[in-house]
Amino acid sequence: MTDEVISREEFGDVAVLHIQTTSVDAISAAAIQAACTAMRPITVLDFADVAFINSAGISALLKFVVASRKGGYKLFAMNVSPHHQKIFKMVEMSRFMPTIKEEELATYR
Amino acid sequence: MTDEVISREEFGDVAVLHIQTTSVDAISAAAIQAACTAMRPITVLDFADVAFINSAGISALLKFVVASRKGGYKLFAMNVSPHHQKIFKMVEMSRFMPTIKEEELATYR
Amino acid sequence: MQRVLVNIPSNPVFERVVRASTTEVGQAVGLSAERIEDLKLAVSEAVNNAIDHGNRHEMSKLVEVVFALDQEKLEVRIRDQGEGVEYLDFSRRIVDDHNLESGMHRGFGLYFIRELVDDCEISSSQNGTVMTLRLYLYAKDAPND
Amino acid sequence: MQRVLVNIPSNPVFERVVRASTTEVGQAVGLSAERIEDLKLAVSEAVNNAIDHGNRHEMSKLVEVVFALDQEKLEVRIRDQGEGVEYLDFSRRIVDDHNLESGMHRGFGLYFIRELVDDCEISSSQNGTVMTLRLYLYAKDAPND
Ligand SMILES: Nc1ncnc2c1ncn2[C@@H]1O[C@H](COP(=O)(O)OP(=O)(O)O)[C@@H](O)[C@H]1O
Ligand SMILES: Nc1ncnc2c1ncn2[C@@H]1O[C@H](COP(=O)(O)OP(=O)(O)O)[C@@H](O)[C@H]1O
Repeated sequence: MTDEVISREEFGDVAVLHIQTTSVDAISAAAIQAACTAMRPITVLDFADVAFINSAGISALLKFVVASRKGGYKLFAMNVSPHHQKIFKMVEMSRFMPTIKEEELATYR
Repeated sequence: MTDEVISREEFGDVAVLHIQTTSVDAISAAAIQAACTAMRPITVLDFADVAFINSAGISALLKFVVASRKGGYKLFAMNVSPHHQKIFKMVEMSRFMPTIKEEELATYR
Repeated sequence: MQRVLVNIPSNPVFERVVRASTTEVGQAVGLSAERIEDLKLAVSEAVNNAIDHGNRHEMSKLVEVVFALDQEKLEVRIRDQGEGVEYLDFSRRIVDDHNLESGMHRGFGLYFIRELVDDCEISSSQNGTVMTLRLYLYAKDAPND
Repeated sequence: MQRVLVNIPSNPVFERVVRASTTEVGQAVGLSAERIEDLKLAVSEAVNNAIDHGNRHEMSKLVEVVFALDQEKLEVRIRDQGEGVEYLDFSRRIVDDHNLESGMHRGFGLYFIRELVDDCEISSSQNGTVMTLRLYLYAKDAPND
């Protein structure tokens, strides 16, 4: 509970926000969405450690979508499991937060 | 349920039995202890994937101890988590199934 | 038929207990990993609705979850002690410009439930709402289905 | 005080449901990872005893597990519907030459329970046995303790 829920990594115009909790749900939502106030022109949410996302979690992720539209930033998702890709497609989340590969990010370094 | 519970690897006098289930308990006990009929002079149980062991599981592991004593084989445990090392010490299981490091095993290859 | 019951107060942290139980029950009946993920999400949505909309976070009100398993199916019944509901909208809901701008970031739960389980039944009265989710065993895993 | 209840038939596969619930409840009260592992093992042993020795695998008999949480402690009560027991032996039990040769590969459960929780209480009658396990919050995490 005292561990950080998001760990940041920045380089150039890029911020990678590594979600550290396994569960993006009603409990972790507040701590996750708090990070949407400090985005960069290219912001990437890293789902590598995420095992579960429900609609309360999606609603937290939408805060990043809104902030990216307001600030004119690009928002990407990285390391999304096949199950969560399916879920993101179902609600067309993938339109607003497309997937990026770790390799593609390297070009910004 | 249809996946193998133990996967074997053999070289020289050594058999490494990789326990593939996360839970060494009443449910997996029978499938685990079945492997004790095919030991080698040096037999190593690999706990890398094991997240939980209870007394029903220990009782399955003791079948390997008994078989190793009968056959005059050496029995080792590998990749035992600190929690399970504590549990093994509590019941002095560690006396009959000491821990071996992956590096030490390499000398037998 | 076997029954596992999990009963929690209306605190969303305990939705995680129901979710973890769902994983274990799903494995016990031999569901595939993907169907377990689907069921966990559906159950999670139903339990959060029971806490939020049914029991309105009154901690003294309970959410009762029954897992009923037989040879053909796994049924999960989620019951709250709310005032009931007249109509539930299970229609498809997506993220779009309109709801992003209006700040409507919710409403995906029932749609997920509808899509992710084989069938779903509601019964509601002034004593509360029961949502019954069903997964038929092997149905989705069967070839050419 | 909050209460989470898990009720299972006397089938050892459902001990895993109780165990998974223990993890989530332990995390909800902020126990350290190591104490959660300790508690999981103790609860697992108590539930398996309730199934094996209390209910003697009669599937119609249930094992009821109540997690009661307050500011100071997490209490787990495991109740079976067996015939009760006169005396329980919590003494230390280790693997030794004697029991290896005689094929006695059991009997570690109560010793684990005793060692791994802060305290433990038994009450037993002809209607069944209740084992109450307690972990005091922060007790073991406190410095110089
Ligand atoms: N158990 C329930 N009791 C009362 N109303 C409910 C219940 N479940 C769902 N609802 C109603 O259905 C609506 C849609 O639910 P859902 O699709 O899960 O989205 P959300 O919970 O994000 O609003 C809720 O806003 C609520 O009005
Ligand atoms: N819930 C219970 N009901 C009746 N007897 C019990 C119960 N729990 C434990 N016992 C008794 O205590 C003994 C020791 O239990 P334990 O240390 O867990 O070892 P094991 O279960 O391997 O025998 C059991 O063999 C049984 O006789």
